[in-house]
Amino acid sequence: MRKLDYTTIFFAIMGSFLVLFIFIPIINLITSSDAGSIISNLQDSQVISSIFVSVYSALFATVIALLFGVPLAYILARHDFKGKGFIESIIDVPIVIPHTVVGIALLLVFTSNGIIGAPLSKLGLTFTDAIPGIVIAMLFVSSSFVVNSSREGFESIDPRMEKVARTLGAGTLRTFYSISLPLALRSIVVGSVMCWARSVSEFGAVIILAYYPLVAPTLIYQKFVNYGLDNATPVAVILISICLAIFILVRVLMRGWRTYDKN
Amino acid sequence: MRKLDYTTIFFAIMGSFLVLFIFIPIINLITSSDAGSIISNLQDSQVISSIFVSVYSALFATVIALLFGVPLAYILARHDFKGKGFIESIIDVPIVIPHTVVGIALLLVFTSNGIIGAPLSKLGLTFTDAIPGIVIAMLFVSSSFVVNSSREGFESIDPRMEKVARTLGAGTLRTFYSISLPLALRSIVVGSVMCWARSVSEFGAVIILAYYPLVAPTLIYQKFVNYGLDNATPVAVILISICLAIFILVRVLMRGWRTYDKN
Amino acid sequence: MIKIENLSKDWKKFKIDNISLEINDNEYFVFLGPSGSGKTMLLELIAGMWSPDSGKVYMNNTNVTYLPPEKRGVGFVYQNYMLFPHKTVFENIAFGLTLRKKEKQQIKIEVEELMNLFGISELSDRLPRTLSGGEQQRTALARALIIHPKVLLMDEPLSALDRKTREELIQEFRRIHKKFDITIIQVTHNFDEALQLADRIAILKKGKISQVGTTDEIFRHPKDKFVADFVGSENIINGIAKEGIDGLTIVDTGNIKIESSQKKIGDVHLTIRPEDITLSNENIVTSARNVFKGYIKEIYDLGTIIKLTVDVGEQLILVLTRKSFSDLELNIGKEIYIYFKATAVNLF
Amino acid sequence: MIKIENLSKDWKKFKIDNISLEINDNEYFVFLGPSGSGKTMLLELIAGMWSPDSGKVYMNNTNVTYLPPEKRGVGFVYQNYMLFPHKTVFENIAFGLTLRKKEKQQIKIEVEELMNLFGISELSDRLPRTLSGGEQQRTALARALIIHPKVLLMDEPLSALDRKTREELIQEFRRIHKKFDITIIQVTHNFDEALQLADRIAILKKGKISQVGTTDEIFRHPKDKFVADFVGSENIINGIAKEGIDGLTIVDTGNIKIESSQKKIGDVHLTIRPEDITLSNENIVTSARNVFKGYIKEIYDLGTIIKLTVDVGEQLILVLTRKSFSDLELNIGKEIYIYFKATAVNLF
Repeated sequence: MRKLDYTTIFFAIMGSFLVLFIFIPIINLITSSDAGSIISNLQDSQVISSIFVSVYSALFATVIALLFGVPLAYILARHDFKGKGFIESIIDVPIVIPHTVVGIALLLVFTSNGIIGAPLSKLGLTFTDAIPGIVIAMLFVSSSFVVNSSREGFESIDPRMEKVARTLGAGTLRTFYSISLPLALRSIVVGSVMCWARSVSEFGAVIILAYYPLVAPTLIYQKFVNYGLDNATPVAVILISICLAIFILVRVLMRGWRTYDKN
Repeated sequence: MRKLDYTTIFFAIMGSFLVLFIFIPIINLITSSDAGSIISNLQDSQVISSIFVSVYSALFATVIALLFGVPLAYILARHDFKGKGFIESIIDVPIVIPHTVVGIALLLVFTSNGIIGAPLSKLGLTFTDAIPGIVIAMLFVSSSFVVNSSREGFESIDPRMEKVARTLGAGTLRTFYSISLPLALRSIVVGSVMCWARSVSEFGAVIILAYYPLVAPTLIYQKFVNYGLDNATPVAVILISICLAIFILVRVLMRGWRTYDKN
Repeated sequence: MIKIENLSKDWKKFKIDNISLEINDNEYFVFLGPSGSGKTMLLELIAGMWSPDSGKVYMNNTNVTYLPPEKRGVGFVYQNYMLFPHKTVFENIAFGLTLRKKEKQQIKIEVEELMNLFGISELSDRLPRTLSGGEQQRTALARALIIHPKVLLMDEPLSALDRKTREELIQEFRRIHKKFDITIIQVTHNFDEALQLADRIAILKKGKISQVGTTDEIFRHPKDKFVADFVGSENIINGIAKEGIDGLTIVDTGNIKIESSQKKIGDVHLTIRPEDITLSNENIVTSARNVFKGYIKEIYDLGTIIKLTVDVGEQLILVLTRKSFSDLELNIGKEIYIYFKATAVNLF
Repeated sequence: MIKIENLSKDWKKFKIDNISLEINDNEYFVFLGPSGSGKTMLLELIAGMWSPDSGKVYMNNTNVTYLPPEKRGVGFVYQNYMLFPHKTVFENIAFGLTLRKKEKQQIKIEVEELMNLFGISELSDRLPRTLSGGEQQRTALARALIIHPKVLLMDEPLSALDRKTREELIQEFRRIHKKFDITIIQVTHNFDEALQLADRIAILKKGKISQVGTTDEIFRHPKDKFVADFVGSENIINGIAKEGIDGLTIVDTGNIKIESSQKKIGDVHLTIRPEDITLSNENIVTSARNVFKGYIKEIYDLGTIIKLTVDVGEQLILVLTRKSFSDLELNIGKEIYIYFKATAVNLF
């Protein structure tokens, strides 16, 4: 096609508005705080502990999502069954539920007299204002990333490759971990990182289940409400830097990941 | 393959934990409120107006996302250029930024003395504690749904089909709206609905830019903090019902949407 | 011996409809059919990759219908090779032995022996995506054969390859069949392939078997119009058959009368293979019962051979070599005579 | 007339490397090459779907190098039809006219005329996905022809079709070529197709043209080993050429001496088309300069024809019809004589 026709130029201009709309606030934020206030915040034990709670809880949520999500993804990729559409919907539905509604829904179930919270509280596991509460809030909003990305990974593997492995003497489980899992690993890792990042980003659901222990997004909100924008900004800069660093690291890693051409 | 081997059964059991973890809180929430309190909330003008603000602002954000996002998606689907990976990253990055950080970042730029807010405030457009603020918060977190889904739609159209249209006498723009757009419409609609739902669900970014006018998620939070769980639950039930209704409606519509087999 | 009894399976748009069949030990058996005829599913049913809706599969008189593929000891080769892309050629071939927990040294010996056999030793450490189609298919063959299966199943193993590699692999298949003391069942949509390789052929149509027989039986005596079309019988004519003299049948096509040595009465189709028709400039006397005068209507240059359409009342197609063609000085409109024997006329 | 001058384009793994070429008005021209030879890109460059890196394209002496496709007035037909899936057959064919803002009634008349021509009138209101491959390709042809292009470009238009439909469409192509007073440029990887359709053929290899010529020139006198391999010359032998008697060249292959009417000295390849070799049970006298005694080494039953490998010092392949094969009572190991003329020996 011609390289520069008017339609393409017009489309490019329209598109760049959206790109700038996202890009400018991020760059502006990162460059808005002076080094001094960032360093003093990095020495603030409340800031450090809130970031630690965020990172740690999100990691925990991701591990749980992997444990249950990868088998589910494999089932969805390989089997057709009645009610499959229903299960797919269930996995996707957290994206469209308002975050504070998620918090309310989880709180109702996981309080010490909720239908799941009650038996678990007898085992000494409490969710309100505790790390487990943060983890389940994160898990609820982010597990779909692991399931959907892993599923795409499994679906990109020709099932006939697994069938050949079977004829060579591998059982279902052996076929899964020696053929399917290694080939889908890249997609699973991508999904995990998105799951982790989405977990760190959650605020509405977490704040209802567990205002304390403070996660980083809650701390930023608290600082903003109590001391104003200037006070909240340095923490926001620190948190966005961590998120962007992870995001960029993953993109770079993924680009270098050895991909296998489909045969 | 054998229908019931142990691996499959084990995977299914693991997977169903995750499904139940999402399903139970939602069902529990929907069935937790009595009809009386829901009806009285539906007659509460504050509830109605907050839902209206949510729905209306989300719709507005979606229209803007479509206006700028669809051309961008088409460019990304059809052209290779330097910096393409960078632009793709920019579009995806809002997913991983914590919601309150988004709020801080947008507030810095869109206050009446921010780099974008200042010129616009002279035109009479204010963002803090106003509908425009809610809309940009929503747009920031949700526009990627429109871009990525539309792009997938365009990518599934064989470019050779557009090339044939060109040889028959259609210019680039004509080819776009008579061939590419109709064929990608399904994906664009799916992306729009996800964009709208994600907009409604946003809480952290909205609350920082505009606590008032109250959106529904903020109202739920306010009721929860001020009057407790029992008081917040009916509003949560109303909001989740709206979201689920839209979600189910779209799934049903999409299933009936006439799809064209790829040639 | 493989015995299939009333096998049925209906899944999405694929279907196997009550197939019964026996395949002998060490036979080279080919399923031939157009796409959508269910031939791949039939092969996968034999391998145990599906449960049939009904029916049974026996191998060596054992009912294996519900045995999973890993317990059947069959080798499988797909059209698109289906090599494990994250494993080297060596690891791909060794896979079956690794599962059997053989000693490393023993595995190395056996894999190298097979790589030698297929001339792929120097590819040992390469990943599949760096190989050509032919190299990949040789690796896939070696991978399937290393477990010494009694049965080798191949699903369109030549369709993704270019003409030259295809001909090389046809030689390999023949060699394997002799060397390995193995039953080979191959699926293809290409009749020429089947003709070059098969001991027996089964023609599949919409999940049912239309005809089973040796290549010659199917080639010369297609049982119905579908088979005749599929094996490329270009001269298919309708007519009414009556008893003739000398025990022959006379078919009246409306325009000409053709004699056949096969016995049939009433509405029939008849086929004559193009290469069974002789052409001459003069009306010479031969032993052929069918002689017609006509003219050349169309000439197709197919390179190695020339195809003619001759109008003798009915339009018949015949082929000759480029050499005969120029010796006879043929051109469009030229009057000629054609001859064919009554035994060359197949009725159905 | 289409004139291509020093055209080059390098994009991802595809490449066109300094191609110059002239295609005459009303010519049926075929680009023949293996996949990856850049033939589709060349066609798309002619259609204006790419900007070349360098070089020019002329149509009727006008430089169209930077004209967008919608201004070139060429028709394009792809292998996978590329019908607009959301439009009916009628709407697909009418598309070009609708763009030209013709009156509805006029469009209806023209579309129906073309649908009649291709025998697809009754499909008018159907969506493309409900059609067979042949029907889709006919629709695509009608869609391209309705704007009465001076040039029709076709990219592997027969590759996705089964044998029978392919032969039908070859007839259609011939008919269109005669009826529409049009230049057709077709791309294919299948030599038989080219042979049946082309006035001239260009052989492409890695973005360069290896040879251009009439079908006969390319078939009988391939210019190098690549072309010879590609057009299926199976008898390719190396040897040393010396001057012989009667103005002939003698090629010593090391095992036998072959005479050729072409003049060349030194290291050469020679090709002999299998159908140019005659076979006899006796040493009869003919005008053929090359006569060798040998034995039959291999027999391949290809259905319509039989292919033999004969060992006369060198191994030569020859073909004969099934009928000649049985008349001569041939079998493996049998001693026979082969003959071919010096003019049948191509040197390069």
